[in-house]
Order: sequence, then structure tokens, then C-alpha cells
Amino acid sequence: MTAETSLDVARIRKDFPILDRNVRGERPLVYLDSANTSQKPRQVIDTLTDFYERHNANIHRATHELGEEATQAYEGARIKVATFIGAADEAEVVFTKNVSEAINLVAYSIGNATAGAGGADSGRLRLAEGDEIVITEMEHHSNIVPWQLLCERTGARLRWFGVTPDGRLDLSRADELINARTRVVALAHQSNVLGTINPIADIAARAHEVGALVLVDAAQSVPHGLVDVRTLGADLVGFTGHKMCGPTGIGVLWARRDLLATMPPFLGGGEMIETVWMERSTFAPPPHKFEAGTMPIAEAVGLGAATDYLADVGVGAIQAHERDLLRHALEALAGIGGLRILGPAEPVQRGGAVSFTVEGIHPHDLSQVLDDRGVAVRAGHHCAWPLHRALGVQASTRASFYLYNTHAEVDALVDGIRQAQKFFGTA
Amino acid sequence: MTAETSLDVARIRKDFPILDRNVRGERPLVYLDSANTSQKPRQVIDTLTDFYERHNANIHRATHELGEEATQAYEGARIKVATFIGAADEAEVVFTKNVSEAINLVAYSIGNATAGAGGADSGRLRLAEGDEIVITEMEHHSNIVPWQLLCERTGARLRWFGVTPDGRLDLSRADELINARTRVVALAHQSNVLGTINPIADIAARAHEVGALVLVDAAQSVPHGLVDVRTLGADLVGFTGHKMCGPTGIGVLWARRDLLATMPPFLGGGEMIETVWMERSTFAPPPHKFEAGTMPIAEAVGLGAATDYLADVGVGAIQAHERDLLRHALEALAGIGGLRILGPAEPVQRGGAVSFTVEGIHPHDLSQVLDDRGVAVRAGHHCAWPLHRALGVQASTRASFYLYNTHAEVDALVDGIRQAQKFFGTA
Amino acid sequence: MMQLESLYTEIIMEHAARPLHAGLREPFDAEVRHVNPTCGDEVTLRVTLKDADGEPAVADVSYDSLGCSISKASASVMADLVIGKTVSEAMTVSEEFVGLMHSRGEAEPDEDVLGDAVALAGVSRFPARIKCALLGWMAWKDATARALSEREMDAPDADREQL
Amino acid sequence: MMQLESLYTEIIMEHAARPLHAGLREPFDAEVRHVNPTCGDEVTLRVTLKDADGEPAVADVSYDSLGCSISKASASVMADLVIGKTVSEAMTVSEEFVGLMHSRGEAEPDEDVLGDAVALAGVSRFPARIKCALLGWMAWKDATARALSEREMDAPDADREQL
Ligand SMILES: Cc1ncc(COP(=O)(O)O)c(C=O)c1O
Ligand SMILES: Cc1ncc(COP(=O)(O)O)c(C=O)c1O
Repeated sequence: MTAETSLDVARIRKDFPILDRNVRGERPLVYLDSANTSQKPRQVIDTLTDFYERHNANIHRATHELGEEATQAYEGARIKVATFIGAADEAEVVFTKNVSEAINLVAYSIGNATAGAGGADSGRLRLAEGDEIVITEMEHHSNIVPWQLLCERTGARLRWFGVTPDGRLDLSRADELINARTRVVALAHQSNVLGTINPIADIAARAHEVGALVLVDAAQSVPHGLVDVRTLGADLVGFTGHKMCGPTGIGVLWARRDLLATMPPFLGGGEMIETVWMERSTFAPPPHKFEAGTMPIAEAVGLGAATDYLADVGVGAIQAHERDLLRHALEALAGIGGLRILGPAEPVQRGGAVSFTVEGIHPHDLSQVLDDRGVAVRAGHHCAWPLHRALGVQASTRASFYLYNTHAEVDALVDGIRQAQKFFGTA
Repeated sequence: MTAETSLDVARIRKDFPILDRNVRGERPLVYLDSANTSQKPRQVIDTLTDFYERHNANIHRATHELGEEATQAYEGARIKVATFIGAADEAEVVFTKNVSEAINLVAYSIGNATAGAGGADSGRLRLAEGDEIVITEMEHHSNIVPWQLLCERTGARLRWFGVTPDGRLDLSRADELINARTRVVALAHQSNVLGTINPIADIAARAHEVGALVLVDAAQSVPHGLVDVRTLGADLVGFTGHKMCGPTGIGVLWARRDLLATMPPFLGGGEMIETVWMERSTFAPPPHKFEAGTMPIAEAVGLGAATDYLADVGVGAIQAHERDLLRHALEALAGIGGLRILGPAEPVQRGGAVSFTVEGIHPHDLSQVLDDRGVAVRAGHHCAWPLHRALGVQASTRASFYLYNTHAEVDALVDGIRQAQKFFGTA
Repeated sequence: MMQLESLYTEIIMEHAARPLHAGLREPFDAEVRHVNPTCGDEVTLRVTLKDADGEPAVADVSYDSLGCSISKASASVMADLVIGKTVSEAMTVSEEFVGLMHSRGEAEPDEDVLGDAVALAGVSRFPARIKCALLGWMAWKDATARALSEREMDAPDADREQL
Repeated sequence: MMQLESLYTEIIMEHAARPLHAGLREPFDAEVRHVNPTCGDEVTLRVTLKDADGEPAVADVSYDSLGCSISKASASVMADLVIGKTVSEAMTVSEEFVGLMHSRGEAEPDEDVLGDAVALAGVSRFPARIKCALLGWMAWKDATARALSEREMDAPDADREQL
């Protein structure tokens, strides 16, 4: 409760126009699907409108005043994002369309180095027969499939950490899994299903011992202000704008400048070049080397507005509030018969996404009943099919919390689940 | 003049909030840089706002009402875009972040097929030693660099059509250039520098004779309603939302369904899969196979609003209006001493982008003088460096017209050029 | 709860609780496995065809379904509807059902054709659930197409014999 | 035209029309070629160093520049400023100039340090042109760094001799 008062959730909710909506006719919206995509504050929506109504132009190319303004807005957003994650230098921030692209960028850049691109500078990135890439069983498909495709192209071998029954990484075989053949370790900072926060620093220390690069999928942690790239331990960090109050169509890859400098380009096109001849081209320094064509300009500017918004509210207050909601949710859900929480049942080293199964009710049916009451959750495997298989469940229902959620909304979820049990005659 | 009256440009201009702006203090904006990026009508901006304020949710994943609405808006936009370009089926429309990504998607998909992805179905796409890819010297960097990178990875050979001094493709060696070794012919429908419209059907006929695929970069022709994919002759067509009144961050790849079905995936991640195991994955049918992760949802919806807008105004009327502006501009510019128009000097088989040099004044200096008078043009090589080299100029100034431009704005350009000649003492 | 009850009708709840023709039986002419990529629901389905006056007909449909009430009920309804019909009759029913699902709640379903499947009409107002309702039907269509093409390959080719 | 005249000052126009120290001369210690990727402007630049009381100093800067008035004038001003200075003095001037360019029109340029380069102060209010103004300076910095490292490699290594 303390956190709720310290954050002034009522005031925050006023910033999010969609929270005034009714759904299914009369029901006030109870939005508990922020791990899927977050809602957008007026400050971000207004920034987009203002950009298109007053400053819209292409960037880096135009010598006119609109072009100057648009370029400054875009590059200004890069600085804001860099500050939000503690980057030493905004040139370490590469804009992409989402975190999936950011991860693919890294995988393709490594693949291109393996195919000979980038010359001697990129030698460290080159994969050889027998090299290994390590992921985990709790990854989002976006941090699985790019590596499968890379392994398919290069002959490298994909290996992975398993998960324990209580939804933590099984680190018992870490020293065998991460070995001299390991070239990349890619894992989520926070699981989008379990909420589990993984011990990145420890795993990165082991990976760095053997000379492997560490990529962290921070899609679920940056939105909660949990990432400081100076201390995280990762070499590469990806995240996505739409989950952190920003627009769709924008994501970020962060990496140290020297690493970006050695990575061969991924997408080719306008703006990522230095000179172009028909025979060959040379490329711009990072970050522009990885930003081909007209970028999601308004979207980057919108993401800058989102980091401003989160920083203004205060990431400490947001975290405290979410912890409070999570504690309340875990307690309340534990009181429902037949409900099994996937992942850590205690609010320790876990964030505000709670997935669960309810005996006798399929997640689609459960979420349908919840939706009928205005409660929006996600049902299915949440793009983490292998994790569900590992936990022995076919699908689950997930509620996820963000700065604008309230205790009353958690209670609406709990009531809805009980109602569903009545409706389907399982309780 | 007829066209100007038939289009009611004054009414159209009211739809574009930015056109009310003053720049450099007091100067009304004269925006002649639409080939770089177009301005956005209120209808598109309002669609974005409405999406974020009322319907924002992730798509294809959510069982709640917002999720249904967002999915319908996104897939509805796909239908609108398909209709705008005459596609037989909306499943032929793949959303990307821009046309640069669309072209890279094709190049990487071919590269992945070459590396063995896609199995027997993708055999036709596989490149072998000695295979050739043909582009042209008038391409935008975004239709050059992806092919250079593909050739670098696969050992295929890049070849190209030259340009004639008057800015047309030199087709004299077409039969030698497009031969039995040719696997892909990639070229612009309309040059972003010269305005030249290339004879796609003829070139495609030749390419199809030898079994090559034809990719058309339609970034500069779709915005003017010039593309009907049923008659164009191309197998693959790319274009970009921000040049056609749509938001930034959204582009399109069109291809026939059977071709998309045989292309191996490009980006891996959520939503493009059918099933995922740790060991391997299977993929969704097109178009979703190529749409990894959370797509630019609001941006696609905004692009749908843009095609609605263009269709409502009427592409015939837009084309007539632009032709009228172009004729006026070509005539007026021809009257300026020392001004050389690059590309066709007659308004035949060319669109409304006019690039030129002015003796004794560097394009940056010229555009600076124009900017000082509120006239926004582009100066440089317009991401077509090889073309400038071929024409023997280092850089040029480009004015480009769209539905909202007027004769008076063309006159302001002409006055500005004369003023620059006075300012720099060259006339 | 009005909307909810129009989706989870009594007939649906009954089919979901006690699905007809469930289980995998032998012999069969074709077997397929279909999944719903969003939720991981899956159905394994077998089709056995027979000859009915020279026309192929559905002798049996057996299946094993892992999924929500809607997908379970829909598979049950489907099996009960198509078994005993000629393949071409059953395809007509299937097309009618697909049409109903895409009708956004606007169609007047024909109970003579669709039988218990009319109880699934409410699904058409919930786009996210249409895939659930179609899972079994699509599996049946796929399995039947495979069974038919096997028969064609096995059958003596009438045309060729005439040559 | 107020803004325009604050950019194209008389001094700039004069340097652009008759650039000082232009042309490529021999001998030289290092040569570089820099381009501005947006417009294709380029400069080829040579640096010759000399010894001034044991310190490296700029003996000559010669260049061939293809570009706009701003980039031409800036190269001319730069060459005239650095020739004759010690490398370390010249680097200070260069840093001062880079700072001026990024000042968004807010800096009070020091004419004692920057000489004619103060006439380029207006460029800092036009972000798209900063690269034009910096092209020659960056080339000079790069060439000088190369010339210095060549000298180091050639020079007898004092430390090692003492061993
Ligand atoms: C002909 C042509 N092709 C490709 C592009 C690249 O478009 P985008 O930057 O949106 O990817 C452009 C415009 O910049 C263009 O004019
Ligand atoms: C942990 C994690 N990684 C990756 C993603 C993919 O993000 P996007 O779809 O924005 O690329 C998500 C969310 O969907 C996620 O939760």
C-alpha cells in the first residue's frame, strides 16, 4: 500500500487515455497485459503528433530547417535512451524496429563475419565448426529462432540451460555448458512468462572467462528501469519500445562502441554507408552503420519521450509499486484452489509478470471469462513454447503489471478467476 | 492549371498541418522534398492517435477485446494496402520497417536458401558460383548495398545497366546483361534522382525468359499510385510508407504467394513460427513467416489510413496534378542560365522529382539560400552516388512534388535559384 | 455475462465435457496433426473413408484433442456431423461452417446443414477464438484430402486402361 | 536574409573564392582523403611536419578540396591557421574550432586563437552544415596523427637505446 500512495497511481492513470475505456460494452478496462505491450501516456502520443504536425522531415540528409529539427529530435532521442540505460556514449545505441530485429542483427552480423565480411577486425566474431552458442529454455522465441537460423547457416551448435521446476535457470551444469567452444551466450534478463530475473553478472563472468560474448534480452527489464549497462555485465543488450510506454516500431540494440565497430553491417542501404561504388561500399561508423534506410524516426522520438516519462515518474517508485502489486497478486492467487503459479512464488528476484494454470480450465477459456469482465490478460505459450514444454504445461494465463495498475485491478483478476471456476463448474 | 483546379489543392493543403508552418522565422514553408519523405495528412495522424488512445494492444496473441481490435486494424491495413497496389490477395503483402528492409529481406532470404535453408522448395532461389545479379547504375543505395553484401556472402557476381547521358537506362546491352546466369534483376520503377520511369515490363519479360526473378524498388512510384502489381511484371515489389503520406517505420514487400511460400524466413522470432522446439522450429505461412516479433502495428494501421487518403483524393487526379507541376517546373527551370537538369528534360516517362546543378553554386550552398527563403529541397547525392558519378556530377539539388504542392511553390523555387545566383555572384 | 453465454452455449459445454467420437481408432486412411501456433493447442486426427455408391464417404473420424472448450466442442460436433456423409456433402458442411465462423456474428446459420455446429455461431464474434473452432475442421479437411489422394494413387486408372 | 549573411560572411566568401594554400604539394609526410557521406564532398589533404626546438610543428598543409563554400573556406582558414604552429598548438586551435562548431551559435569565439575561423561561427547554427566546416579539419587531424606515428616509428627509440 505504501508504494501505491508514494506513486500517486490515480494521477498516473490520467496520463493514459486508454485506461478510461470501457470494453465489452460496459466494463471498465483492467489492463493486465503490459508484458505483451504497454499502454502509452499522453506525453508520448502528443510527441508523435507534434513531430508529424510540426517537424516531420527525413534526417541526416536534409539541409532545410525541418530536416535539422527532425535530425535533432531523432539524435536527441538516442541521447535520452542512452541516459536511461546508463550508456557511456549515445553512439552505443542502435535503433531497430523491435528487440527481435536487434537480436537478429547480432546473429546476422556474426553470420556475415563468418562468411568473411568485416575483414580482420571481425575475426573475433567468426564462427568455426564445433563452436557453440548457448541460450536457455526460458527464452522468448525471439531469442531462440535467430540462433537456430544462425546455427543452421554456419554449422555452429546450439546448446541451452534448462529450468528448474520452480522456474529458475538450472545452473548446475554451467561450467560444462559454457566452455572453450562457447562463442555467444544469449539469455533473457527477466523471463516474460515466469518473471524470473536471471543472474546475468554471474553468467557473464563465466562467459567472459572463456571469451564468449553475452547478449541479454532485456525486453522485460528495461521497461521497469532495471538495466544499467555499466553494471549488468552484458556485451550486447536488446530491448523494445512498445513495452516501455513507447510507440510500436522501435527497438534498441546497445553494445560497447568497440564491439559495434568490429561487427560487420547487417541491413544495407541508404544512411549506413560512407561511400558507395557499384563494385563495393564502405560503411559509416556505429551506430549509423546499423541503421539502413529511413529509420523509424517519429518512433525513436516517441521512445525518447517514453524514457523521459519513466524517468520523471521515477524508476525507483515504479519498481516499488510493481513489487507491491506483485506481492499482493502472489498472495491472492495462492488462495485460489487448483491454481498453480509457474515460476517463483515469492517476490524475490522476479518481476511483475505472473503466469499460472487453473485446473480444469483451459487458458483460452479462462481469459475469455476475464475479458468478459474487462480484465485483459494473455493466454497461450506467450512465445515461450519450449519453456511451457519444460514445465509440463501446454499453455498458461499471464497477468502482468506496470506503473498504472492498482490493487483493485489485481482483485478484479482474482474475482474473475473464481468466477470462471464457477462458470466452468470446477469449483 | 486544369489539374490544379480539378484537384482542389487548397482543400488538400488544409489536411496537412505542417504546411501552415513558418520556417526560419517568418517564411511560410515551401516543402519540395517529398521524394525524401512526404508530409502527413491529419487523417493519418488522427488514426495513430486513435489507435494509441483507444485500441492499442499486441496483435495475434491476445484474447481480449483490445487485442481483437488491434489485430483487426492491423490486418485491415494489410487489405487496404493490397487493394491500393492491386494485389490478388492480402497474404501477398508483408510489412517491413521500410523499403530498405524489404529489399534486404529478399537478399537475405536468397542468401539463406543458398546456405541450405528452406529445403527443396527453396531450390530455385539458391545461388551457385557464377550466378549473376543485375541492378542498375541509377539505383538508390538501398537497392545496391544489399546485393553487394549478398554477392560478398555467396560469391555471386553483381552486374548493372548503365545510364545514358539523358538519364535513361542504357538498354543496348540488355540481352547480354540478362543472360542464362542471371538469377535476380533488381531495379527502381522510378528514379529518385532523375524521375525516370523505367520500362519494367520489357525488362521483366527478358528476365523471365532466362528464369530470373525481378524485384522492383517502387519507393518512388507507389506514392503516386503508379503501381498495379498485376500488370507491372515484377515478381517482388518493395515500397515505403513515409513517402506516401504514411508514418515512418513501415514498409512493404509484395510478392506472389507461391514465391513467398518458397522463400526461407529472414528474421526469426515471435509470431513468424508455427512450432518451436529448442532443436528446431517450423514456420507460419506467408505473410506472417516474414513478420518476426511485434510489428510496427500502429504504423501499419497508419499506412492503411494513408492509402485510404490517397484513394479518396484519387490517384488519377494526383497524377494529373503532379504532371502539371512537373511541366511547369521543367519549363521554368529551363529558363535559368547555368542550370542543368539531370535526367529527362521532357515530362514523358518521368515523375515529379527534378534534380539539377547550377553552375558555380554547390548544391549545399544553393539549398541553404532556398532554405533561407522557406523552400525545402534536398542537396547531395540523394543516396545515389554511383548515378551522380555516372552523370559526371558530384552532387545535385532536387525538388520533388506531391499532391499538396502548387504552381506558386514552383515559382518560389525558381525565384530562390535566381536569388542564389545573385548572392553568389554567378549571374 | 450475456456475451459469454452466447459463446459458451449449453451444447458447447456438453460437447466439450463429453466429446463424441473422441480417441484414436484403427484402421485409418490418413492421419494429421495440426497445431494452433498462438496457444499450442493441438489435434491429432484420423480419417477412414468408405465407398458409398461409387462416391467416397466418411466411414470414421477419430481424434485426440488438446485444447480449450471451443476447440474440443468443435471437433466433437464436426466428427458427429461428417461421419456417414459422402465426402462432397461433408465438404459442403465444412465450407458452410467456415463461412459461419467468418461472419462476425451476422450470419443466420442453417441448422439443417450445421446441426449442433450452429451452437458455435457465437465464436464468430470473437476473432481470436475462430482458430480454436476451426482447428478440428481444418485437420479433417487436410486428412481427407490426403486420404483421397492415396485412394487415387491406389485406384486403377480408368483412363489409362482405355488406351 | 539576415541568417544567410551570418553564415556566408564576407571572409568566408573570400576564402571560398580564393582558398589559401590550396593544391597538392610534395614532399609530404602523410596524405588522407576524407568524404562527407551526405553530399559526396571530399578533400585530399597532405601534411608535412618539421622539427621546432624538438617539438613537431606543421611545415605545410596542402589540399585539394571538392565541396561547398563552407567546406572550401574552412579548409583554407584551417591551413592558414595551422601552418607554422607546433602540432600541439595547432591541435588546441582545432579543438577550439570543433567546440565552436558544436556551440549552436552560443559561443563567444576567441579571435586571438581562431583568427579568420571566427567568421565560420555562424555555421554552428546550421547543424546540417557542421560536417562541411569540419571536413578539412578532420582530415588535417587524421593526416597529422598518421605523420606523427610514422615519425615515431622512424625515430630512434630513446628508451630502448638506454637499455
Ligand atoms: C528509389 C528509392 N529506393 C529506396 C529508398 C529507401 O527508402 P527507405 O529509406 O524508406 O528504406 C528511397 C528513399 O529513400 C528511394 O527513393
Ligand atoms: C523477453 C522477451 N524477448 C523478446 C520479446 C520480443 O519483443 P518484440 O516483439 O518487441 O521484438 C518479448 C516480447 O514480445 C519478450 O518478452
